[in-house]
Amino acid sequence: MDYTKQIQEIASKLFAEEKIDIFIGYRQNAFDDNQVPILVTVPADVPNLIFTDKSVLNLTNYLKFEHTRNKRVGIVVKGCDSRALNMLLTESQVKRENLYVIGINCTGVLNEKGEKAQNCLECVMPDAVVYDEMIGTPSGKKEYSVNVDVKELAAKGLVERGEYFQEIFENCIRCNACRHSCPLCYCTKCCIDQESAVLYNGSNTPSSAFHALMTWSLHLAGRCVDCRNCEKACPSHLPLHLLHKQNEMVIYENFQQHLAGMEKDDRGAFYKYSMKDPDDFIM
Amino acid sequence: METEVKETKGQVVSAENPGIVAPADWQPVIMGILCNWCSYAGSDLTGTSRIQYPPNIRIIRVPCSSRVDPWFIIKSLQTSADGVLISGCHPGDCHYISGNYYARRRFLVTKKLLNFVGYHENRIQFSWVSAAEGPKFAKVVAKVTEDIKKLGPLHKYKKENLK
Amino acid sequence: MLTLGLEEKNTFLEAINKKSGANVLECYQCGKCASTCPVSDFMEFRPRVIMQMIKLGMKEEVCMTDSIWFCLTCSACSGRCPREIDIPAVMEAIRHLTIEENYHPKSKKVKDIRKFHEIFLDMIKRYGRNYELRMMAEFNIRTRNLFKDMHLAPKALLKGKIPLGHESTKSAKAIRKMYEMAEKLEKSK
Amino acid sequence: MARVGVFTCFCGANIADFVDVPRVVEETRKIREVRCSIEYKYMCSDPGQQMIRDAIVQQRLTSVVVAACSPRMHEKTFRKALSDAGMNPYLLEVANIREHSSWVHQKDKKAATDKAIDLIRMAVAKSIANEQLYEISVPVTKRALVIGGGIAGIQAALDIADARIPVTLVEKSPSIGGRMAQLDETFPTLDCSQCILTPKMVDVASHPYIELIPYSEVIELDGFVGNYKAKIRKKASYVNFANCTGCGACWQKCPVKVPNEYNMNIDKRKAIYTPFPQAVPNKPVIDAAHCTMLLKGKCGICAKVCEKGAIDFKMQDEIIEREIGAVVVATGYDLWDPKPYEEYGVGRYKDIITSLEFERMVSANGPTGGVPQRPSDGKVPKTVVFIKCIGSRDEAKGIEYCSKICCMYTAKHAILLHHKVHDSHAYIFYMDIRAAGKGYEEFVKKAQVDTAATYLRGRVSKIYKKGDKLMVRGEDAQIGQLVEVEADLVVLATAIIAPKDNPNLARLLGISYDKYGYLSEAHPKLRPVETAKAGIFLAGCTQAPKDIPDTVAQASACAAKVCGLFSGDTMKKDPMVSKVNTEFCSGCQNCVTVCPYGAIVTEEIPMGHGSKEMRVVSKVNEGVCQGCGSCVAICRSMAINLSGFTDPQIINEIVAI
Amino acid sequence: MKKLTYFPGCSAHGTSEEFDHTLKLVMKTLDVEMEEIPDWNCCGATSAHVMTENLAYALPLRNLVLAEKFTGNIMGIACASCYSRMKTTKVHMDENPELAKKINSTIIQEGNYTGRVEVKSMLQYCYEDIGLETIKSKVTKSLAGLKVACYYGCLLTRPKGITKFDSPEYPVSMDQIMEALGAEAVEFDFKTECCGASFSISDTEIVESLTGKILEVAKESGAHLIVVACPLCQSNLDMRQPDIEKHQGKSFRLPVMYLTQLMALAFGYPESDMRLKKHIVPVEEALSNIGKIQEPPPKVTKTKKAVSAESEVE
Repeated sequence: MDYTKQIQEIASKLFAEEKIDIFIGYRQNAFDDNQVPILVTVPADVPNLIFTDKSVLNLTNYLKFEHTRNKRVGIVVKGCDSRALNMLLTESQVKRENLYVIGINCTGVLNEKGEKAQNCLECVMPDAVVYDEMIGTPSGKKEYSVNVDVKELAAKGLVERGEYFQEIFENCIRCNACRHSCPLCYCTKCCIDQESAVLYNGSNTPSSAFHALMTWSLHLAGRCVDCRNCEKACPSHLPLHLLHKQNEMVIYENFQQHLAGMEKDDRGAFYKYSMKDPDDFIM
Repeated sequence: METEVKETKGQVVSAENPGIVAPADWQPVIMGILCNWCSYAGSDLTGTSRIQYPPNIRIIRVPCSSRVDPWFIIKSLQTSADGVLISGCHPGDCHYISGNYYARRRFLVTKKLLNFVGYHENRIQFSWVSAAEGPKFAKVVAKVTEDIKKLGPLHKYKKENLK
Repeated sequence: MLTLGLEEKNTFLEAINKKSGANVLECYQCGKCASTCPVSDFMEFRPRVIMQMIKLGMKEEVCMTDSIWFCLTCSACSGRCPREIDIPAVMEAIRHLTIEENYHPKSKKVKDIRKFHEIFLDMIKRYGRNYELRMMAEFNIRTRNLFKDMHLAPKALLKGKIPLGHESTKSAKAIRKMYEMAEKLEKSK
Repeated sequence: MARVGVFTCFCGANIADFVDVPRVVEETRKIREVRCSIEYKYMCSDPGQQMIRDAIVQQRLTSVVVAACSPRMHEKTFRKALSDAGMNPYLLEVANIREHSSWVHQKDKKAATDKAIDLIRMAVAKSIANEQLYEISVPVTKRALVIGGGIAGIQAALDIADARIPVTLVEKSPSIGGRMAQLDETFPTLDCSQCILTPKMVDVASHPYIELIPYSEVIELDGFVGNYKAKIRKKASYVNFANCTGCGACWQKCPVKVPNEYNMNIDKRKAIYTPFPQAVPNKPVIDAAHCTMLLKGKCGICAKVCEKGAIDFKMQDEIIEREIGAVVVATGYDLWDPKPYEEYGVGRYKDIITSLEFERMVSANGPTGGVPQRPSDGKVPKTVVFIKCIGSRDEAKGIEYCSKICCMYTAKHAILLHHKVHDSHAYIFYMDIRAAGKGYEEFVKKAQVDTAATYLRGRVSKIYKKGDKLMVRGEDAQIGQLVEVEADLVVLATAIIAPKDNPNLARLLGISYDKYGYLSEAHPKLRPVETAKAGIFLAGCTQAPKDIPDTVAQASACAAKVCGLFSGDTMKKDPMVSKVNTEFCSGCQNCVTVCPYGAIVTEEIPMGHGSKEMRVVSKVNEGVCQGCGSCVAICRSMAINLSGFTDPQIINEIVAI
Repeated sequence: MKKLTYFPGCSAHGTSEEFDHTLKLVMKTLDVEMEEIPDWNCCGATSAHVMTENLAYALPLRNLVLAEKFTGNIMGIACASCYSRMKTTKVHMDENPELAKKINSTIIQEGNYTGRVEVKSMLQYCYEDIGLETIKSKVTKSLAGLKVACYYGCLLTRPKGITKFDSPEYPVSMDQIMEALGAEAVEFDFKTECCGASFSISDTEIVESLTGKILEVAKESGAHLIVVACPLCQSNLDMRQPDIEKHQGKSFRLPVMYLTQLMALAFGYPESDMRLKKHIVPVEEALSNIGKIQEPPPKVTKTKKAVSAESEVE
C-alpha cells in the first residue's frame, strides 16, 4: 500500500485550485522509521507528504484543534479514521463543507514489529465510509470478530482478571495522553477535570486511574472506532484497547450489531434504544 | 467466567481479593439509586406496608433511571459501598416516556465492563420496580443483600486519600 | 364433568407448542377455523374445540379423537386465522404425539386412514415411487374392504387412467437407507 | 462554611419506636457542617414547623434537613416552612427515615438507627450542594387552537370559548360536523344525531370567541407551551364566502357529478357543493380536482348563475398565522378498508357493504331516503347479516385492538333495520359482546329481545353467492354447529383506524404516536388528555377508539386543561429543570437527541468574550423541560445539569457514608 | 430457450399422464426445454408428514438435491401436492440451516443441499416466468365462447407464507391465463376449497361431500368445464363425479380439464393430443362451445367503487 504519489497529486491540485487552506497528511519522521502527521499550509510542502502502510495515526484527531477550525481542510482517512470522521460530523464538531476528504481503501497498517496491526486484522470496515475522492479498491465490510485479547482475558478467572487490571491502573500515570490523542475526545473541559470529579479523585493513584479510565471508556462506548491512537500515545504502553473492545463487543452482541461511525447520523449505541434490548440482567 | 464464591466457616472472603477476609457478622453497605416515580414510590409502599427487609441499603432519589450516570456506580463502589442497586420503572412505564430504555443500555455495558476489570457481576444489580410493587422491592433488596454478603467486602480501587 | 386445577403444569400444551412451533394460547375461540375447515362436518371436535381442549390439558380426549386424523392439511384455517396460528402444524404435532406415545383411536375410519398412510410410505420405501393401482388394491386388502371402489376400477383401467405397469427409482437402495436414517433421527430426539 | 440544621421527627411512635432518635440527634450533631440538631414529636405540625422557622433565623442556617417521612409525603409542607422563614424553599432536603428505616427494619433497632443516621448524613451532604432555585414563570398567549371540527373539536372549542378564551377552530373539510354528522341515530338512546349535533355546530359559527377556519389545515407549529405559533393553510374554495348567500343556485346548475363522500359514495354530488344541507358554514366550495372550469378552462356555469358574483376561479391558497398558547388535537378516525377479506368476496359482491354505508342508507337524509337497499338491484333486504370485528381484533388482516364501538352500533343497526323494514331479520355474527357503558347492556338486550336479532357466536369464514343471495358461513360456537345464512345484504362492522395523516400531524406538532398511528397520551392512566409535549392535548378518537360520550368527556377535559393553563398571565413551573453551562458545552447535540420532550434547542454564542467567531451550544427551554435528567447523564463534558439533582449533589450523597 | 428442471411426480406417470403429455407439448411451443430429473422419488405427499417429521423432509430434500445437479435454476413441478411438499421443505430448510444439515445427513450420498434451485408449480412458472403476453402470442385457436371455472385447490396458493404466490383466497393467475387463451373465466367462489385429495382412497365419503359442493358451486357459476392444475383435484372431481351424482341425486356433467390441455388446444394441437378419452366425464360437449360467441351478458363490474370513483359530466 503506497499512495504517496496520488496523495501528493491531489494535494497539489487542491492547493492550485484554492480549494483548501490546510492539508493534513503524513510525513516521514527524521529520527526513526515512523511517520508523523504534517499540516501542509503551503504548496511547497506538498512533496513531504507520504502514505504507506506505516501511516498509522488517525489524522481526524487534528480536526479538533484550533489550527483547523473554520479552515478548509484536506485530509487523508483510512477506514477506521473515516468512521471517526463520521462521528465528528454527526456530533457537529466539523463541517462537511469545510472538508475535502481523501478516502483510502486500506489494506491494513503495520505495527512496531512490522507485522499487520491487530486492529487491522480485526477491522470490520477497511474502506473509507466518507470521502470526496477514493484511492484503492474497496474490499467491502468484513465479518465482526471479538478481539482476541478480550476473549483470552474473559476466559480467565475473576481474580486473575482483577489482578491484571490492577497492574494496568497502577501503571497509569494520569498523563491524559490517551485523551488528547483520541479524535472523539474534544470536550471543552473533560469531565474528569471538573471540580466535583477532581475533588473526590486525587491525582496519580490507581483509584484515580480507575475512575478516569472507566469513565473515559464508557464515554467512548459505542463511539470508539478502534483506531488505537490512544494506545500509541500511551507512555506506559497500557493495552487500552481492551476496555474499548470489551464495550464494543457487548454493544455489538446486544444492540443490533451496532458499530460506531458506520453511518452518518448514527450517534452511537447510547443515544438510541430498542424495545428488544436485553432485559434479562434486570430483576 | 466467574470464580466460585468460597464457602468458609466463620469468615467471609472477598470474591475479588481472596486475601481479604471479614468476620462472619460483617454487614455490607449497598447503595440504592431509585427513580422517583416508580421505584422510590415502590420503596415507600414497602414501608407503608411494613414489609421488612435487610437494613444494608442506603437510598438515593433521582428523577429517572436515565439520570443515573455510570459515574455514580463507579463512585459508589470506590467509596463505602460493597454493591450497587439501581432501580427504575418497568420498560414502557417510564414517567419520562423513554428514559429507562436509554438507561438500560448504559447499565448493561457498565455492568459488563466492571465485571471485565475484576468486579463480581452481583456487585452491580438492576431492577424494575413499579410504584405498586412494594413486596417486590423488599425481595429485590433481600436478594441483593444476600448476594453481596456472599461476595464479602470490596476493597478494589477504594479512595486512598479521602475519608 | 371436567375437573380443572389438579395439574400444576399443562405439559400437554407445552409439548404441542414445542412440537408445532405455534402458540395455542393465542387462540381466542373465534371459530373461524371451525367453519373454514372443509371436514368440520365429519369431526367430533372441530379445530376450535381442539385448541380449547389443549388449553385445558385434555390430552387423552384429544389424542383419542378421530378428528385430528381428518385434517387434510389444506391450510385454509391458518390462512384465515385472525391470530395466524398454524393450526395444521398443531394438528400434525398431535398426530405425531399419538404415534410416538401409542394412542390408537378405535374408529374404523381412523384405522383406515392410518393404514393408508402406512401403506403409502411402505410403497415408497419399496419402489421409491407410488404405484396407484397396487396402492388401491393393497389398501382394500389390508382394510378388508375388497369391493370398495371396485366399480371405478374397470372404467379407470379402460380409459387408461390407471396404468397397469409400474416403475420405480433406480436407487431404491438410497431410499431405504433414508428411511433407516430418518427413523434413527426420530428416535434420537 | 455551610450551616445545616437537622430536624428529626418522632412521627409519634412511628419512628421513635424503632429508631433511637436521641442517638440520631447526638450522632448527627457531630457532623462538621451541622449547626443544630433538633427532635420533635411531630415535625410536620405547626409547633414543629415553628421550631424549623426559629432555628433558621437564630442559627442563620444555609440549608435544612428534615429527617421524617418520605419526601413524597411532606416535602411541600417543609418547603413552605422554609420560605415562611425567608429562606429559599429549595434549600430543603428530606431524609426518609420512616418508610426507608423505621417501618422496614422493625426487628433491629440498632441497624435501623445506624441506617437513619447514614440517611441523614447523605441528606446533609446533599443539602450543602443545594442551590437557591426559583419557580419558573412562562408567559402565556391566551388563545387555543383546535384541530378538527368533529364532535370532539366542537365540544372542546365551545367549552374553551365559553370561558372567554379565544379559540381558532381549524377543519379540513368544507363543513364542521365530522363523522357524527354522518350518523343517523346514536346509541344507546337512539336520539337523532343531527338533532343533537347541529345546534352545537351553529353555536360554533355564532360564538364571539370562536374563529372558525374551514377547508384548511395546520402546516406548521413552532414554539412551546403558552407560546406557540401556528401556520394554517386555507385551501382555495373558489367561492368568496363574504359575498355568498348560500342560495344554492350554483350547485343546482353544476353539470359535473362526483361521488358523494358524505354519503359514502353511494350517490353523487356536484363539483361545486356543500357537503350536506345542514353544513356549517353553509357555503359551497369548488372541488378543484373535478371542476371542468379549473381543469380545462371550460364551463363556468356556476359563475354565470351566481347573482352575487361570489365565484372566483383565480382564488389561491392562503396562509394564516396565529399566536396561540395551547392546542387541542381532535382529528377523529378513519374506517378500515375491508378489501383483505377476500374470503368474503369483498369488492366482488355489491351486496356486502360497510357499517357506515348502512348508516347512510338508514339515515333520513341519506341517499336512499332512510330505507336500506341492496346496491345490486335496489331491492329492500329482508335478511341482513351483520358481521362484527372486521379488521378489529384481527392481527392477520387488520389490527390487533378492539374498535370499542362496533358492538354497540351493530346492535343499533339491528334495531334501525327493524324500524325501517318491519319484516326483516338481522343475524349478527360476533365474538364477544362488549357493552360496557351506561345503558349499553340494556341497549343490546333491546336488540336481542325487542327486535329479535339473532346473535351467532363465531367469526364468519366464507361468503359465496347463490342465485341473488349471499351465503354466509360460520360456526355458532354456542350450539357447536356450522351455520349458513342466506342473506340479502351483508354489513361489515369495519374497524376504526387512526387518520392516515396522524403521523404527519404528529411530526409537525412534535408529539408521538403509537404503532397504529394514534396520537400518544402522556400517561395511559393518569394523563390521558395531555400529550408528552406541554400545552398539546388530545380529544376523541385521534387518541384511541371511543364512543360519543367518551369523546365529549375527553373534549371537555381538554377544555378544562386549557383553561387551567390560561388561568394566569404566566404559568408557574417547578424549577427542577436542566441548565446548560455554555462554557463547557461542546455542541455535540447528543442531549437534543435523547430529550423526550424536544426541550433542548441549539443557539450560537461567540467563541470567546468579544470574539466574532461563533460556536453552537445547547439551550434548555425551561418551559418545556420536565426534569428527567436524561440529558445530564449522557453529557460527557458535564455541561448540562439538572437543578435539584446536580452531579455535585448526588456525588455528595454517595461519598457521605 | 429457457431451461426448466422438471419433476413430474407419481401421478404424472400414472393417473394424470395426459397432464404430463400436454405439459410437454405446451412447453415445447413456449420454447422451454424440460429436463426431467431421471431418478426422482415420491415426495411422500401427505402420508409422510402426517405420520413422521424427518421422513417428510427427507423425501422431498432428495429431489431438491438431485435438481441442483441440473443447470436450470427453477424446478417445475406438475403435481400440486408434490409442489407443496417440495416448497415447504425448501422454505423450512432455507430458514433453518441446522435442520437442513440434519435432514441432509440421511441422503448424504446424493450430495449437499445448497438451496440454489427455486421451486415453482407449473401454474406459477407459466404465470411468472413465461408471462401472459407470451402465452397470448402463441395462441392460434382462440377458446372464445368457452366458459371455464378455474379451480386451484388448496395447495397451489396456500399457505401464503410458504407459496408466496397469488392470493390464498381468491387467486386469479389461472383465470388470467384462461382469458389470455380467449376463454371466459367465470366468477367462482370455491376456487381454493379443499377437494379432500389425500382421503381419496381412504375415506370416500368425505371426498364425495367436499367435491360435491365444489361441483355444485361451479355448475351454479355457469361454467362449461372446470380447469385444474393438479392431478389429485382432477381425479377427485372427474372420476368421482358419477358417484356423487348418484349419491346426491344431482346432475353436474362438468368435465374437468387440465390447464395444459386447454393451453395445448389453444396453441393449435389437435384434439387427439389432448387424450380426451381418459376423461370419465366426457368433454366433447363442453368443448363444442368454442367459437360459439353468445350475446355477451351485461358486463358485471368488478367493484362498486370502481365505477363511482369516476366523475361524469351530464
